[in-house]
Amino acid sequence: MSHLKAMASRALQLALVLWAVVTILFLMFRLMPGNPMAAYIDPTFTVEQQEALMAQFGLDKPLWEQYLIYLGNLLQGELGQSFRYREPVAERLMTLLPNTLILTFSSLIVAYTFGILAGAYLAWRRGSVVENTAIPLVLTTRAMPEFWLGMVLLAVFSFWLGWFPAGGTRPAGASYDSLWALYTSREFLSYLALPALTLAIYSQGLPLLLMRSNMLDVMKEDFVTMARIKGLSNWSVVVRHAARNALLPVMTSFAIAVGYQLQGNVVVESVFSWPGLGRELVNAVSASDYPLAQGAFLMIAVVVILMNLIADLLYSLLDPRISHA
Amino acid sequence: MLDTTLPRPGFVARFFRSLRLPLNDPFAVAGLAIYAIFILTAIFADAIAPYDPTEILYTPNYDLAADLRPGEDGFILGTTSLGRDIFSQIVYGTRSALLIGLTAAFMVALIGSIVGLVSGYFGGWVDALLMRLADVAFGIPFLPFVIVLAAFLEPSIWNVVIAMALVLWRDTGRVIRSQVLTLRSRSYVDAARVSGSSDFKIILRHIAPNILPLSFLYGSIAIGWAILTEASISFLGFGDPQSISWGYMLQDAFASQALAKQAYYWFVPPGVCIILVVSAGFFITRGYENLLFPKLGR
Amino acid sequence: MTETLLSVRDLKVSYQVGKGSIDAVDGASFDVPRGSIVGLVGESGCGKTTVARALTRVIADNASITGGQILFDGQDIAALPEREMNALRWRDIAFIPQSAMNSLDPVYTVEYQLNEVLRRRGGLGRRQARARCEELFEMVGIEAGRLGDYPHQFSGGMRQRVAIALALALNPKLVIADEPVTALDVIVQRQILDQLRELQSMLGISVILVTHDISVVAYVCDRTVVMYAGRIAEAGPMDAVLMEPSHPYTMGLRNAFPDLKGAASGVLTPIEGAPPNLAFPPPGCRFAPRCPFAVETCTTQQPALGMVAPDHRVSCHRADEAAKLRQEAARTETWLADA
Amino acid sequence: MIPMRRAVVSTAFLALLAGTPAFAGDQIRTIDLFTRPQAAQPQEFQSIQLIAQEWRKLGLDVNVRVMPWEQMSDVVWYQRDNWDATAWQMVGRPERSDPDEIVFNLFHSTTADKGYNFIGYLNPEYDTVVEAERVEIDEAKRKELIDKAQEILAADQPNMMLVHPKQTFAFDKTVWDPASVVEQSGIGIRNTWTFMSLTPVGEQKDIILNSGDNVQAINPLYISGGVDSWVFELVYDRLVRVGPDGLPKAWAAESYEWKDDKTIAVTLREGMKWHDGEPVTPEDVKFSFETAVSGEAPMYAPFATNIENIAIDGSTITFTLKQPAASFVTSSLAKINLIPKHVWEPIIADLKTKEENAESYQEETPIGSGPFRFERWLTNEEIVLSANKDHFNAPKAERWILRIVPNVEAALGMLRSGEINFLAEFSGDPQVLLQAAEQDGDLETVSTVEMGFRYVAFNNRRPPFDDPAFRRALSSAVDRRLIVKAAYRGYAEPSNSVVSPALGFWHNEAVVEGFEAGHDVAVKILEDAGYTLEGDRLHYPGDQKETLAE
Repeated sequence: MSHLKAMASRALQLALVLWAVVTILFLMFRLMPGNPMAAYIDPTFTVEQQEALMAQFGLDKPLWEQYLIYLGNLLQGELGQSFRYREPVAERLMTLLPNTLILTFSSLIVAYTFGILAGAYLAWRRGSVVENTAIPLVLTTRAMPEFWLGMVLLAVFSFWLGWFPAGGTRPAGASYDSLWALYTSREFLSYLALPALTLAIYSQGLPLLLMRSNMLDVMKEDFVTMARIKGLSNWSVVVRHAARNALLPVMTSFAIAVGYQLQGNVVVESVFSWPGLGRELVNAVSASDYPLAQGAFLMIAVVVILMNLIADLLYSLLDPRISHA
Repeated sequence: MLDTTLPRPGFVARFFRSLRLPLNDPFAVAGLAIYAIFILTAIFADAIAPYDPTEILYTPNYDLAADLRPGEDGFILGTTSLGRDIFSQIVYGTRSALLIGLTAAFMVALIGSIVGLVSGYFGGWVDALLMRLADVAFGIPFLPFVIVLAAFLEPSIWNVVIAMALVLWRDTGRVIRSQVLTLRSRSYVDAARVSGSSDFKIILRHIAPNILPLSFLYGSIAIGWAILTEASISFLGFGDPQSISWGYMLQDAFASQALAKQAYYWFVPPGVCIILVVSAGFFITRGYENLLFPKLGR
Repeated sequence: MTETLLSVRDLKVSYQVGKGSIDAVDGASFDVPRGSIVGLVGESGCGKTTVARALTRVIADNASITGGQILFDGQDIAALPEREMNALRWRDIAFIPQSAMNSLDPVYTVEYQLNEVLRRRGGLGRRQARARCEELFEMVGIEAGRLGDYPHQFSGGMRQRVAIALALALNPKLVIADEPVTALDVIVQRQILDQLRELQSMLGISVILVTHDISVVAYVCDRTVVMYAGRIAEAGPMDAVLMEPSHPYTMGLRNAFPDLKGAASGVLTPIEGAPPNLAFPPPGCRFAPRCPFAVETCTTQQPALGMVAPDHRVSCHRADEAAKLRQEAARTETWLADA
Repeated sequence: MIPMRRAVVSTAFLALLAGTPAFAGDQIRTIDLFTRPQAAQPQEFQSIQLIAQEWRKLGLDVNVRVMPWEQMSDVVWYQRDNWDATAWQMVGRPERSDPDEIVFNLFHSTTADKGYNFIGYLNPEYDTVVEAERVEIDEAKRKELIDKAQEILAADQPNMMLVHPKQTFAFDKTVWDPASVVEQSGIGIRNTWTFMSLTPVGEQKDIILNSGDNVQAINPLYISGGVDSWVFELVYDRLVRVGPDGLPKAWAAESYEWKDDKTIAVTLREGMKWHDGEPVTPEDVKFSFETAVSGEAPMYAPFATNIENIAIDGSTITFTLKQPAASFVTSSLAKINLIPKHVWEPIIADLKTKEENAESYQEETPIGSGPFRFERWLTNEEIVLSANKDHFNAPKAERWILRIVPNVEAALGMLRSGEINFLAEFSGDPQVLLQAAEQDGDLETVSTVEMGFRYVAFNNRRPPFDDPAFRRALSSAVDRRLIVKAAYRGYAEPSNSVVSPALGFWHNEAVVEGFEAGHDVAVKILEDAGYTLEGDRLHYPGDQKETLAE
């Protein structure tokens, strides 16, 4: 079973990468100059109080010991305690993760649906005026700073037209039985609209350009010509054969885009007061809350690495040449 | 395609020829023209900008020249809430944008090319090691990395460049490695090796010139990345407050409620400048792609 | 109902290249009688594939049929509106591509692709389609159990059989096979050709077999059409054309290929030189620059496609000297000397 | 990268110094001046730019170093010998309505090592004055001492006082009756009193307000962020609250009375209940004060350490102090949150066995006795409190909902669209707010001079800042009206005293009135003190050497 063996080696590689990222992260946060808790030790503290506080966070031990403890805790899913909020980092981040994921996925689904359709359309209209104006336009959307776009959308659709609320995930004081109830409520959609749109406008470019160039490649394949010779309808030729094949790499890019998008969220969540992982990272870094920043960073990194793996898996799953080897 | 047998012209000419600028693609030419304009602006910023971008300005009646609309009291694009000249900031912003963009691009292209060259040419454990390093770099979320770095180091526009040099060589490195792998198996490389050329010489004379366009392609993508990243970082408050960049201007504008003041003249021009420079990079990239991978066609 | 199923008359196909155009097929005429296999033979780039594709009217984006007629069952399909032409495709004219690997869609099972044709084009129900799939697979000698497999799971020969099955799915009148065996090794080539021949005679269909390999023609064809540089050089019954070629190019081709039957022997002699650039075709006979027998008229005047024997046409100024030229052409020096 | 402006030297100054003797002191080194980034603190940043510009005109080489708060506080607090001058601020809090905390802690020599006197100001005369002020119960006499302290500071200029900013808040007057809004002196309209008295005029009965910062903890034993205090001041009661006028007002205490200068008797209000229905007892009060010094709540410890003994007699609680303390009512009785003993006793006992202290403890549902009860807390999004209808001062509103809105532009937009109806934090330009209110018509804004203040702290330990004349010169180099106008857009009061005009009773107007500023004033002071200009750089007087050259 070379299949299994390949998966095993992939998993091992993944574990190694994860370990390396974790180690870099640890060193990054511990080797920076100054007392990591400087911002949290109240000036009125006695030396003993300061030492007690350092001990509480395990900062009094030698570096290598801290590292081992850190690794050990990680294996048990522990991310330590936040300096600022004085609560377990993992717990705090887990409450924010769903918000970030729903924003990421909804925006990417919109972006990919649009990007795939528009990309296929542009490939079909190759060389037309539509294509010649659309391509630079698409490139321009990728050149926009996301926060700028977000602010402009906020000004237009929220401040000026008043169509959407200006921030948050729900009306003030509204309570829902569960996250699921919130996410499926109509109000939530209106709160989600602007941040998701901002991210979608930025991220539709990748699937669009990818789909287009794949389509152009696939359209030159023999089986597409054959489909025509078979007298199949245009729809069958373009959609069933050309688009279906062009879609493969686009779908795998989806997984990778999830990783990239999580990073874009850092900015957009701040613009739209979205209680997510990205904003938390920014807050934690600016407040020198190292355990929290480290945890948020790690969580994003894990998603990125996992998504790289899922991209591989997805490809082998969607391409029968690999799945039916 | 390969000019290995040509007599040696001047280094500069050789360099530019091996860059193979995509001059037949109209968009790429537009991109290069935009670059040219901004580069000239950056060079002659002192002559173009009427004020120092950080200078606090006053009106003729000795009031702070704050929130003036374009044209008022002779300020072309008006002034900021703290009484700085917006036009001068735009002009000087060009400098930091290009400085960040070009150095980041250079670093990314240089490191990526060296990694790709070494990895692809020598193979073996060097290759394995470098490619695992690339895997690790791929596992590091870039923007969070920049934020953390910017928070630890003193705020500076170079943080973005450092972060890019540390992380973003990964894409360039991988692509160039695979290019080197195909080049290495070409007959003229074998010929050079048989004729006793040293590895260093083979890399320098036969392989490097052929990957230069690829490096340049990834470099021009990196320019955009760097400028956008710097803007995001500034917006989040981790930027360098000492040097005027477009990202800093936008941050300043939003922090001063430019939207509520409807000060379009304040937050639109820096955004447009960023879009122009970054998409210029993309246009050039596209020109390259058509040149290097003509099968994509259009 | 006439004896001729397909009659191509003065067909012209041009490619738009940059600002100019190239006539890849420049006045090709030939017939395909019912129930026969016609070999369309020539070097690569001679326009034979373009002719084959023109018959389906699915040609490259920058190509167009600029003249002539394609009389299929008495109807000029070159002038047919696209919708009616599309109705004709596969039901009457099917196609076997050169490489079944690339022409089968890699992401669908073979059955899906058969079904697509059977149900969408043939109007069969699900059950009927399944039965027909099994029948077709039996015909080409593959177990029905492999219907659910993906193209890449078959060997090259099997894939080609699948392509044949696919072509026969709707009982077409004409099957165009474009280099159907080129990519296969010799033993498999034989099996496929045998099968093609067998099915053809069993079903009574006509086949146009496009190939660069004259020995393939010799192996299975009833008639031969030899093309050179976008024109017909010689056409007639296979034995007549190959045993007694009247065009120097056909003579040269014979020398250049091993015989599939194993009959011919001796040294293989290639024809020196390369086909002309069709953007600037030579004014006279297009083979003249490479022809060891070329005389002055050959370089100035285009030869007409004339009859040398009943049902045997050739386009050569020296056609009447054919017997003599054949003897000279058999000697290797003839071809070398001229180079 | 930093465009250095050439120091511009007034011709008058040059002429004056034309005949300086050749044996002048060393050139004064480059002075580092810290400020936080423009993004975080636009007014501070702008003030510092203005100040640097003026100081350069005096012949100083000034290097403005911009750094985030964490970095700045790290250097200023922990490396007390390593900086020259920095922008700094003290914020207004109700407990600071008594000047003692500021006047004593910021300048007394005992706090110079590790405490709030991070500038290292040492003046025995000043020490005596503020020591006397602490224990003086007689208000008139105490006022004299406080005035004296302000005068000494004005003469010494240990800091360069800049302004008392004005806080501007806004609310939707179609939702809340403007008459029910309470302006607390030195604090503004965002205060507990307002939240209790806001009266709805229509259907909307929820107070929806914004904060740019996240809530860190709702913990009665942990002084965390400023926003957190908005929440726990509503959930928890205190014996005394600082009233809208800045003076202490009996609250959970029915009344309080000084028995002698070390003994105060407090009578607990009858019929109070915790949010879980249990009655509030004197034992709970005693427990609350004891917990502060239990070692588990280090941040509250300073406010209760002066208590020697707490005795209970019926509903009367008698506090005996170790030393007389004039500010005890404001800084202790009005500071310590009342917490239920039945909830906290087991928690504290458990915490005693662990390394963590009560600061790390977050109750699932915080239980207090205050006018609002805790309902729900959504991380980084909102906190919902509901009115405690059983409270002796029950709020008129139904719920109090705090929305976390990090984007200032969005906060203003939300106020205009009705997503929030009380703008409780606005770090932006007050004029924008006023304009918006004008356009909108539904909004009302209120600006209040803050009790807190902004200043430039001089490191009194380091030459040349150890010289009062030098400090005076630098301080008077900039006209405060310029700062008010150019940095605060008019939304601030010029300052020369750490006691804000908001504390009308304690504020010494004379030190502000008598303060002269301007370039020429500064030049004169420097010249009189013997500082000289060589070329365009300022030199030490006499033969003083630069000991800290980099």
